[in-house]
Amino acid sequence: MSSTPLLEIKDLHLEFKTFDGVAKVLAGVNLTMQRGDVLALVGETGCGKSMTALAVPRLIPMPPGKITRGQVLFEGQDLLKKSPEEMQRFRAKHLGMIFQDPTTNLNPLFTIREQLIDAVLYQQHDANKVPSKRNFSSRARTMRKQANERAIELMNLVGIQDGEKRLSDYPHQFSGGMRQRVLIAMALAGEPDLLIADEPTTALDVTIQAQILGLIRDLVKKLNLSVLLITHNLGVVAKTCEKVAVMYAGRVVEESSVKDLFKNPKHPYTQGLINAVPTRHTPRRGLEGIPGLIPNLTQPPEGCRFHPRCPKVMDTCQQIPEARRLSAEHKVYCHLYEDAL
Amino acid sequence: MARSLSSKELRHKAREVQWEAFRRGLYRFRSNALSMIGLSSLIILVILAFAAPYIAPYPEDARGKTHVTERLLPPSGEHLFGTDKVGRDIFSRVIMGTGLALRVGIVIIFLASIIGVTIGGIAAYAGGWIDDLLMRITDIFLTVPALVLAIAITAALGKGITNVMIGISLVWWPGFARLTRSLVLSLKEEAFVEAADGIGSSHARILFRHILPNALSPIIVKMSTDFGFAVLTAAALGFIGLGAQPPTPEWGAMINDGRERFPSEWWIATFPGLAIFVMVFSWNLLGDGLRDVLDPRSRR
Amino acid sequence: MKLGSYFLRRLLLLIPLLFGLSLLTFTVSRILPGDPVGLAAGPQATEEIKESLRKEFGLDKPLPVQYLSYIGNLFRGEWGQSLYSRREVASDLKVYFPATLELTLAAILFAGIFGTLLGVVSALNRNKLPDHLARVVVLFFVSFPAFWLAMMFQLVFGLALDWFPIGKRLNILMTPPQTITGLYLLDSILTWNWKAFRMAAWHLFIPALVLSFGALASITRITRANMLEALDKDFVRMERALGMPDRVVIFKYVLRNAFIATLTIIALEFGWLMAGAVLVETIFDWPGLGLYIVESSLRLDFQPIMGITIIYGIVFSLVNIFTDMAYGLLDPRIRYG
Amino acid sequence: MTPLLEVKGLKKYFPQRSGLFNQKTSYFKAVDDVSFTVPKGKTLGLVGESGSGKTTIGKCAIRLLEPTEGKILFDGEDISHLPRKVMQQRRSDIQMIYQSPAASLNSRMTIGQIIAEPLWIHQKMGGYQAQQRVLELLNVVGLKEEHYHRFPHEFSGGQQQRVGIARALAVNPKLIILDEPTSALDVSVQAQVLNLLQQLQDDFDLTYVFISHDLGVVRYLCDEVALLYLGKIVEIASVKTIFEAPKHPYTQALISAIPEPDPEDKKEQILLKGDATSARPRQGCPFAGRCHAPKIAACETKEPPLIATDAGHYVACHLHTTHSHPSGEHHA
Repeated sequence: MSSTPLLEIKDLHLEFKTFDGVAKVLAGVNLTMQRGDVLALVGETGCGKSMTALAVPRLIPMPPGKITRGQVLFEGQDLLKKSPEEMQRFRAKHLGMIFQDPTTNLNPLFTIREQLIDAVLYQQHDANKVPSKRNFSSRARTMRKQANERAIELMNLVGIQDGEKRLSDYPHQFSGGMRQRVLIAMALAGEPDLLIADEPTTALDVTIQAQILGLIRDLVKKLNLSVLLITHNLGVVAKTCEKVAVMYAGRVVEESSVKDLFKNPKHPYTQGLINAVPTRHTPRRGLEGIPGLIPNLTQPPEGCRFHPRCPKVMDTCQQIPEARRLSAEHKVYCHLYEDAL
Repeated sequence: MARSLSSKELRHKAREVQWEAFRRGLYRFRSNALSMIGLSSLIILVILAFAAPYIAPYPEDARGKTHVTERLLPPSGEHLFGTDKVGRDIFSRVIMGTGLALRVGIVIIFLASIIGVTIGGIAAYAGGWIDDLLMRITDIFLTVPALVLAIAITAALGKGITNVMIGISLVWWPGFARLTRSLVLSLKEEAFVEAADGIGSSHARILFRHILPNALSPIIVKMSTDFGFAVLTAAALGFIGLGAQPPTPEWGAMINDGRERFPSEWWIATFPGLAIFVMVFSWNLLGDGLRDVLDPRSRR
Repeated sequence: MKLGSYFLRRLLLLIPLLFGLSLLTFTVSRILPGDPVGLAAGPQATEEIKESLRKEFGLDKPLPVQYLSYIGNLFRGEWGQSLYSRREVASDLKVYFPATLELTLAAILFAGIFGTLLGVVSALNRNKLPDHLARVVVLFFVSFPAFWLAMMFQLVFGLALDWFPIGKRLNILMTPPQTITGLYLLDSILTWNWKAFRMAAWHLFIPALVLSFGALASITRITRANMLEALDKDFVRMERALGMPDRVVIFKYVLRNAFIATLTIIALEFGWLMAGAVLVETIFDWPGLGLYIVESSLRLDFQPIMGITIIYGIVFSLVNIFTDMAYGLLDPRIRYG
Repeated sequence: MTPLLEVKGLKKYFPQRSGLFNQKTSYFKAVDDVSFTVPKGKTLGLVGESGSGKTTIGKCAIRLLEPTEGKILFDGEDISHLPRKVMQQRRSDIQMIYQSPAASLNSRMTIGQIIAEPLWIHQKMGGYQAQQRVLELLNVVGLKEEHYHRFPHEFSGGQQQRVGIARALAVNPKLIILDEPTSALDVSVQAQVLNLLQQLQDDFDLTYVFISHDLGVVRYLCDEVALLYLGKIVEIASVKTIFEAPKHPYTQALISAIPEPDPEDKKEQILLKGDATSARPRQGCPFAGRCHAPKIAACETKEPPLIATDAGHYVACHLHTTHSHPSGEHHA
C-alpha cells in the first residue's frame, strides 16, 4: 500500500442550488483506486454516483453545483486545484469517459470520422498544436493522416467491422450498440490511464449489454486499463468488476471486493439492495424491498443517512459513522461493526 | 387504520399546494425587473385609457373639434405635444387614442386565438382528411405575409377601424392554428393522454380535460407576445390610410397626418409614434417575462 | 438523388397552394363590398360608362367564369390590367418586385448576422450583463413602428447628419446598371459598374437597417435558446470529457446544431420583412411592391392586388422550400421521402 | 375453463410512407401473427428486446392501438372490433399500467382527481363517495391520505407508479396489462412495487399480462412466458420450462445474458452478433443472422412455424420442429 493510488477521492462535498434550497448531493465521499483496478460504483438514483464520477474530470456544471470541501487526487495531485486549461489538457491526456445514452452522446451532424479524428488529435496533441481543417501544410497533413490511421485502428479495436468504411457514416446510421462502441473508441483514443464509464449499458438491450460488457472486459485485459464503472445494476457489477463501492445518499457506505460483497454484505443498505434483486433462488413472494424512500437531500437525515430506513437502527446512528475496516479489502461505514484490523 | 382526513382538511391542503405553485411562478416573474417595468407601464396605460376624458386637457379635440387659430403650434406648456394642421391638441389626442389601441390589440388577439385554437385543435385531434383540409387552408393564409393579406382584405372590406380588426384577425389566426396543432399532436402522443384513453375517457374528455389544459401555457405566451405585433400591424394599416378615419385619434393615422409636414412640424408625427412604442414595448417586456414563467424551456 | 425528388414534390405541392391563394384573393376582391368600377370611373361617371368598363374587364360575367378566365390568363403570363393606369400588371411587377426583393434580402442579411451574433453572445453570457443588455436592446428596437422609425432615421441620418441619402434606390441623375436581375447591387457587380454599386449600397443601407429591426428580436431569442439547448446536450459534455478546448466545442460543434434551428426562423422572418418592406418603402420612396400595393389597395384596383399577393405567395413558398432543403443539407438525419 | 384473454393471429402493421406523393409503400410489421392465451388469475410474461413488438401487443389487447388483423377474445367475447363507445365501457374490465409513471399522469391534475376519474367515467361516482373510494385506494396501494391533493411531480417514481396502480384498480378490472411497470424504478423500489402487484393479484383475483425486457423480474413474477423476436413469438412455455430447459437459441442466449448478481455464477454467456433489426436476413428464419446454433438448410429458406414440442411448450425453430412436427409439413 505504499504506492500512490491512481485515484483518491477524499471527503468530497458537493452542493447543488435548487429552488427548494441547497441540496447536499455529496457529503464526504471517500474512494480509493489503484492502477489496474476495475472498480464498480453502485447505488440507486440520486445516491451521487454519477456526480462523483463527473467530479473527477470536473464536468459538473458550476453553478448551480459547488464543491465545498474535499480533494480529488490523481496520482497525488489535486485536480480541484488545476486551472480550466490545465484541466482540459489533463482530461485529454489521462482520462477517458463513456456515458449512458449512446444516441445523445454523439454529435448528430458530424461524421464519425470527423468526431473520432478530433478525439485523437486533441488527446494526442496540445490543443494549440492541433492544426485547423484549412491548414494544408505538410505537418498538418501528416498529423491528420496519422489521426485517420489511428481512428481506423480504434474502430477495429472496439470490434466494428469495416471500420474504415464506416468512418464516413453519420451516427444515426449506427445501431445503439455500435454507437456505444464508437464512443468507447473515442474515449480510448489517447490511451487514457483511467476510463470512467457512467452506466454504459443501461440504455441497451440485454444481448447488446452482454456484448459491450464483454468488450470492456477484453479491453481491460488487452490494454491493462483501470476502469471506474458506475452502475445501478448489481448483475453488471458481478459480471464485470473486481472491486465495488456502494453509495447511498451522497456517501460511500461500503467498499469491498466484489466476491466478498455478494457473499458477505455488511451494511444494512447493501444487504437490502442485494435482497431486492430477484434471482433464480428467490421464491414467489419472497422478494424484499427496502421500505421508505430516499431522503430529500436539501434536508438530509442527521448522522448516517440511511438510518430512517434501516431495520437495525440504533441511537448512535445519529452520528456520522467512521470507516470500519473489516479486512484489508472490506470497509464499511456503519455503527454495527468494529474495526477488525 | 389512520383517521380519515375530512373533506375540509383535504381542501385546505389543496389550497396550500396551489398557492405554493402560484407563488413560485410569481416569484420568477417578479424577480425579472424588466417584466415588472412592462407590467407597471401597462397598468398605467390601462388607467390612462379609462381616465383619458378626465386627464386630457382638450378631450373634445379627439372628437374632431378644430381650432383654426391654433394650427401647427410647437410643443409648449399649453400644448405639451403641440397642435396639428387643424389646431387640435396632440397630447389630448394621443391620450384619447390609448383606449382604442388597447381595444384593437385585444380584439385581434382574441378573435385570432379563438379561430386558430379551434381549427388547430380540431385538425390535430381529428387527424386524417380533416387535418389535411384544415391545414391546407391554413397554409394558404400563411403563404402571403400577414400584413400584405391584411391590406388586401381590409381594402376590400372598406376603410375603418372595425374592418382593420377583422382584416388582421383573419390573417392572424393561422399562427395560432399551427401552434395549437403542433401542441395537440405532441400531447396526443404523451403517455398520460394514452392513459386517459385507457381508462375509457370519451374524445371530448380527452381533448378538454387532458390535452387542452396542457397546451394552454404556450398559447397564452403567444397571445401576450403577439399583442405588440398586432398593435403595430393595426397602426401600419392606419398609417397607410385604411384604418380609422378622421377625426378618430388613431395613432397610426395621426403619424400619417404628420408625415407631409415632417420634419418641419416634427411633433405631429413624433408623439403618436412614441405612444405606439411605449405600448408595444411594455407588452413585449411583459410577454417576455410571461414566457419565462410559463415556458421555462425558452429561457434557462 | 432523394433531394431532387423532394424538391419536385414540394414544387408540385405549390400548385394547389397557389390555386387556393388565387381563389382566396379572388373571393376577397370580388365578393366583398366595395365598388372598384365606381372608384375607377370616378364620381361623375354615368351608368353606361361603368357598364362598358365592367364589360371590358369581364366583370359582367358570372363569378366562376371570371375566376377561370383569370386563372387561364395567369398561366399564359397575362396577369391582367390595372383598372386605373391600364398598364399590364405583369410588367409592373417585373419593375417593382426586384426592388422589394433587394431591400428584403439586405434586411434579412443584417438581421440574420446581427441576430445570430447577439444570440450567441447572449447564450455564452447567460444571465450576465451582456445577456440582459442584448435582450432589452432587441425588444426595444422591435417595438417601434417600422414606418415611424424610418421617418426618424431619415431625419437623423439623412437630413441632420447628411450621411445617407433620404430615399430612392439611386440618385435621380444616375442611370441604373444594366438590368439583368433587377437587383441593383447584383447587376452592378455583374456589369462591373462599381460606381453604381457604391451608390446603390449607400441608398440601400438605411432602409434595410430599419427593416431588419423587425426580425432582430426573434432571431436573437431563438438563437440564444437554441445555443443554450445545444450547449446542454450530452455530446457537448462528451466532447469536453475528451479534452477538446471550449472554442472547438462551441464554435465547431455547438454552433452548427444551434444554427440549424435558427434557419427556420430566418425563413419565417423573411416573409415578415417582405411585408414590412411595404411600410419602409412608402417612407423612403422605394419603388417596390410596397408603394404599388398601397396605391392599388386604396383604389380597390383588384388586378394588381391579386398579382402582388400571388407573387408574394410564390416567393415566400420558394424561400420555405429552399430553407427546408438547406436544413436537409446541414442535418444528415433528415431523409426526404 | 375459457381463458380470460385469448389473442388469435394478432397482426399490427404500421404503414411506411415515401415517394413522390408520400404514398404508403411498405409496412413495418410490429406484430406479426401472434397468438396466446392467459388463464384467469395467472400472469403471462411477454418478453423481448426493443423492437420486438411486446408493447404493441399490450396496446392492441386493450385497443389503444387498432389491430390490423386477428382476434382478441376477452372472457369469450371478441373485442377486436367493438365500436369505440362500447369499448370505452369494456375498459372497466381491462386496465393498463405504463412504463413511465411520471409521463402517464396528467401533471395538471391532483392525485385525487387522477384516481377518481375512472370512477366518474364508469360509475358516475363523484363527490364524497368518490373521495372515500379514492382514500381507500390510496391505502390499498400504500400511499397516504394526505397525498390526495398533491400533484404528481411532488412524488418519487415509485409513488407515482402506485398512483397509476390505484387508478387502474379504481373500477375493479379483471385484467391488467403491465407495460414495463418497474423498468423506470430503482431496484429497492421495484421490489416494493412487485410485492404490491403480487399482493393485489391475490387479494383481487387479478389476471396480468406482464410486459418486460428484464428476464430476472419475469422469472420472479410470471406463470407463463412468451418470448418475442421481431414481432413474432419464438417460444412460449411455463416459466419453469423456459428457464430450465429453453429450446430456442434466442431464448438460450437471452437467459445466458441475464447479469446474475452473483460473482460465483460461472455459466457460459452466449454472445449474439449484431442487433435484431440490422442482422435480419431477407428470408428464412428472422434470427438466422445472429444464431449461434448449428444451422440447417431450412434456416435460410423458410420461417419456422410455432409448433408444440411438449405439452404447453411451443417453439419456432427448425432445429426443434423439423423432426417432430406433424406429417403435413414435410411435403412443403
